[in-house]
Amino acid sequence: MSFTSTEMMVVEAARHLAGVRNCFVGIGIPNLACSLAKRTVAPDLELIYESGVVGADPARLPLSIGDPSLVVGARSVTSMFDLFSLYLQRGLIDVAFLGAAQVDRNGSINTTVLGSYEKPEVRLPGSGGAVEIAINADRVFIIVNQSRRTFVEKLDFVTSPGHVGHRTGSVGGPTVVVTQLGTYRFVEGEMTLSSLHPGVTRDQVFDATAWKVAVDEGVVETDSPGQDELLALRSLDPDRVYLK
Amino acid sequence: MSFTSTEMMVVEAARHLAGVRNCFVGIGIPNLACSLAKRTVAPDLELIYESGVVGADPARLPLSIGDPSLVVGARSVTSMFDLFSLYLQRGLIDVAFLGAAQVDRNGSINTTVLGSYEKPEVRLPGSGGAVEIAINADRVFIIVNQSRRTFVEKLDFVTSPGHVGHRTGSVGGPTVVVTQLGTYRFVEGEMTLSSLHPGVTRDQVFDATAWKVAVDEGVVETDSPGQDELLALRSLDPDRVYLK
Amino acid sequence: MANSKVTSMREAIGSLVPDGSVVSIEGFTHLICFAAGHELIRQRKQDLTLCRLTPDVIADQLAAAGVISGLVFSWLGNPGVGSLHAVRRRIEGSDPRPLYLEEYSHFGMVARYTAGASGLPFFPLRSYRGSDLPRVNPRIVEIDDPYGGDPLYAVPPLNPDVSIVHVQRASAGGDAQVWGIPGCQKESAFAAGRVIVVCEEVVSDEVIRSDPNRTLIPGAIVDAVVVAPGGCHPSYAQGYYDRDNPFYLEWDVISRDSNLIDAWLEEWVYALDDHAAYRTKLGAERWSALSPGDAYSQPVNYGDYS
Amino acid sequence: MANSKVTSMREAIGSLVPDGSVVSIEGFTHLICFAAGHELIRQRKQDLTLCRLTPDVIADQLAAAGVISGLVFSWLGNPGVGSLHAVRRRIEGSDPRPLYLEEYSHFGMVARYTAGASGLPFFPLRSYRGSDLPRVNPRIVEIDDPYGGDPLYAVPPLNPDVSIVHVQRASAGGDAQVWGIPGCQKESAFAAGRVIVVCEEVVSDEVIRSDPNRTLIPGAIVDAVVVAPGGCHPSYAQGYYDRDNPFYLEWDVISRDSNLIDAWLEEWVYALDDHAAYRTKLGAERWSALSPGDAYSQPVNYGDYS
Repeated sequence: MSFTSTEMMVVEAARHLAGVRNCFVGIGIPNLACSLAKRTVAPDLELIYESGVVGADPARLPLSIGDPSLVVGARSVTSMFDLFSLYLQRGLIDVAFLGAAQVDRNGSINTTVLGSYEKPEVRLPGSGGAVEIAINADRVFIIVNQSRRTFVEKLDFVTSPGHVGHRTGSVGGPTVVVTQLGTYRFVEGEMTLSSLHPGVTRDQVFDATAWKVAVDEGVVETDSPGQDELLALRSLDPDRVYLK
Repeated sequence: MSFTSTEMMVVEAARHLAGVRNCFVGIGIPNLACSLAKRTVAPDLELIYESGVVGADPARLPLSIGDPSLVVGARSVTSMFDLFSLYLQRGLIDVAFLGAAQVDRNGSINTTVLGSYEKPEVRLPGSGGAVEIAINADRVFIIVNQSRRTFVEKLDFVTSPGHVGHRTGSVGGPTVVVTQLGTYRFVEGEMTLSSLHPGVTRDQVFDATAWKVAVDEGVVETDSPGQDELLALRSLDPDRVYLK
Repeated sequence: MANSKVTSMREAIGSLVPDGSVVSIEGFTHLICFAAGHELIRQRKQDLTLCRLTPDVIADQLAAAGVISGLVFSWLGNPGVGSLHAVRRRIEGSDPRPLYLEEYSHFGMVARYTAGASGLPFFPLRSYRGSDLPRVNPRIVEIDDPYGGDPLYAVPPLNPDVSIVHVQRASAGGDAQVWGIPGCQKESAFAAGRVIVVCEEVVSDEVIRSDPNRTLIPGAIVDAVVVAPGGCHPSYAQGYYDRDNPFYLEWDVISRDSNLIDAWLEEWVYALDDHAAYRTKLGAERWSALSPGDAYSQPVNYGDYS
Repeated sequence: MANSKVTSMREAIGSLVPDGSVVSIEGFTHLICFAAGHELIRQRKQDLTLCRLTPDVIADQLAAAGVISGLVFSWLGNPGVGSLHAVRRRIEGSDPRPLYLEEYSHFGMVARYTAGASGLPFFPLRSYRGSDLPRVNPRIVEIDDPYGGDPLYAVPPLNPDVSIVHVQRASAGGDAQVWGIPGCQKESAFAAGRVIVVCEEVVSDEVIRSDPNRTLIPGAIVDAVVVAPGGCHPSYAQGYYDRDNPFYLEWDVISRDSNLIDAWLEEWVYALDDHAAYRTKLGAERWSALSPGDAYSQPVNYGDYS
């Protein structure tokens, strides 16, 4: 079966959720990845949303992190204070997904501004919950479209820290980055290419990265999406709202 | 109508609730005083309990601050965190009642131990919420049976502070003490006899106080309980559980 | 009913929100009180500071109408769609006027409301380390753990002059019950100097008192109760109506052009007397398309102890 | 049902509460899990530290049985009746052994659980100034306001090894719903390393999921679910049974004499297999006298958005 690069990203992200108990879900691609994982590698995966929804079981594809269909039939719906305090800061979150307008080699993320903070060229949404998610989730998965505009040498603004000085050893921080080109892990805090998606060359990766990106010695080709994965995914988003 | 000294205390305490919007209620005498006030001088008085019950409307005489009849039909029932944070510490409480095993001339209260803390002669219940109530309620009413054992020169232990150094001016602190002998106000932080209950002499007060108690120049005789007050009160506690 | 606080939106906004006020309008993804936002615009309020975790279309409308001069926030955008173009024009180009920003994260904003609601002078949280946010917002400060652990951060209390809180049902006295996503409706109410409760429907005291655990806001802290069914459109109210997604997409087009915004505001706000007129103008068909089916909670038994 | 955590009290206490544990049993005035307390006694647990705002008759029983060696608390007494005589003998006379006390106020205990539940290294509060409590408990410390206001106090997090939480209804997976007085059931559960949920009844996932705002504790943090109807006697469970006031008065007599306590423990705990036997022994008449009538909450409509 043929597949798009977005489908490859979602399928690859979902695979990394094998064995994960719960996931702090963002809307769009992360939501698809988590829903796919529930149907494949992680049937008991508990979906948690920053809106306060715990154990959602949505009857339709949610269009926002606070979609009413996430609430109906959820296990628990709680205040944001409780969600950020009792779940996130308490250390109960296994995996959280973050997106990025810019990401650097340490997995730090900018979602605040392009240009200077005081006089931005582009005002981006800001942190939302990203900075505390980056600091308190056990593991962070970053999903981002890779280009020299997004994989930058230096962030215009550090919204959410990656593997920077204060992190001790392997505790916390981003562990996986999935782009349309490949998958990255962190080796001593540096983003390192661990697999190339089918048909993608190393040069494509280098061309789409503003720094000289590290490549794992054992870099492999990402497994193509299986038919079961693709069918399950497409049933989740039949109108291809996010699978453009 | 004849009346007991306990009835005099309750009626007198209730009168001081005229115009008060809400009251942090303890069980027993304070509960009777508040319930009586609702039927006389403060019909809109909102009863708030440290158990988290706001706007109780009990169908029977409650036997504890968490009586199930306080919950049924209440306006709101909330966690203790919310009650102490959002109501008490936020400064929403107009009046709170406190009891005491010992009280001193500044209205500081001991409910912790008689004797030393480390080897007490009598271990008392402790603070409960009293210390934060004493500090955060707008006004504190103390109801206590007066004797040289309770009206002491020096507390064995300061559980809840009265008018001590840190209080600036008239903000906070106990404002009224009602005993079976009389009613006291605080003048420059010192407990001062403001009215003597009917039939009580100054000497009785002096005999029942371990320090030389101040007497207001305009000290008066407390009004006897009116028939309406007594009938309303007795209907609240027909079995005389608290009106012994 | 004794002590009714029910009034019109016009009266509530007119008397409780003077120019220059710091105003909180929360509601996370649902219960966003557009009806109050429109009345602020209709009354041509000036120089308001809007406190809101997620300034979205409501903030774009208030910014375009010149009602707000600043935002205290943690995420701004048209959720699921893209940018707030009017807000961006003011931030990026001071067009037509600058917009003052005081920026936190979601947890930071929630912690600020919680401190404000609790009478605390600050709230501690584990966030911000390694982020540039404390550099651009000096009110986010590092603090020590008094027990010798790692330092953490603090944010100051947020005490809006007035909080406008949309809820599903309230008594005439202002006791308010919410279900679905509570967001920080409770904290923003307790933190505020004045509270306007806007509800989908007024219910009897008996309904409220049949389930006191559901009461998020007690009438004691409420200054006015406004009945505005549908008042969250285009956002939603759990159990009452769905989010109007096409509107958010339309707004992306409107918001790119200040002339289109002006025309929209004229047609949908200034030209209308109140939110009831807006509701009527939207039309029965649109409301019908947004109506969910029924899904009732199973009751609980509080017990009759009389 | 998938992932059922339902087990017996014997198994839950046996496997999750080793000797020496720090154990929280909360429940403010109701939902006090005497059934778990009795099982701790029956299994002759040793050297437990009991965390509880209000050590009442349950603490007196645990103290008399030699199960607990310490209390972390804020108010001790037989509520509405008087003293805990077994506890007092241990404190005042080390009779038969001393009892270690770590003493706070209610707000201090609640703040400790909240810090523990929130992953915070301390919790700030406005209390204690002018009180002798910080003098006798050095863990209550003064802290500065980082914004320059008056200093306040802090308490450290409380993270029990295990929390035993009585609730009205739970799913087999441990999602627990409570109504009436919530106390600090939620905070003590999130703060704990392990959680035992004890419920009046197990209900289907569908019941829980019909009202997700009512869920106080998610199954994800629960290690065991024990079904123990009547398990709070002589305290109460809102909607299920009333407080057994005569028992509290009887206990005042029993508790004054250690021989009477021993006899009571023998008859009502050691000689019985489990709480079901205790329930039976109390008798239908006594349970009937404690049964309230019905007072159901009015339902809310979450809406069907499928």
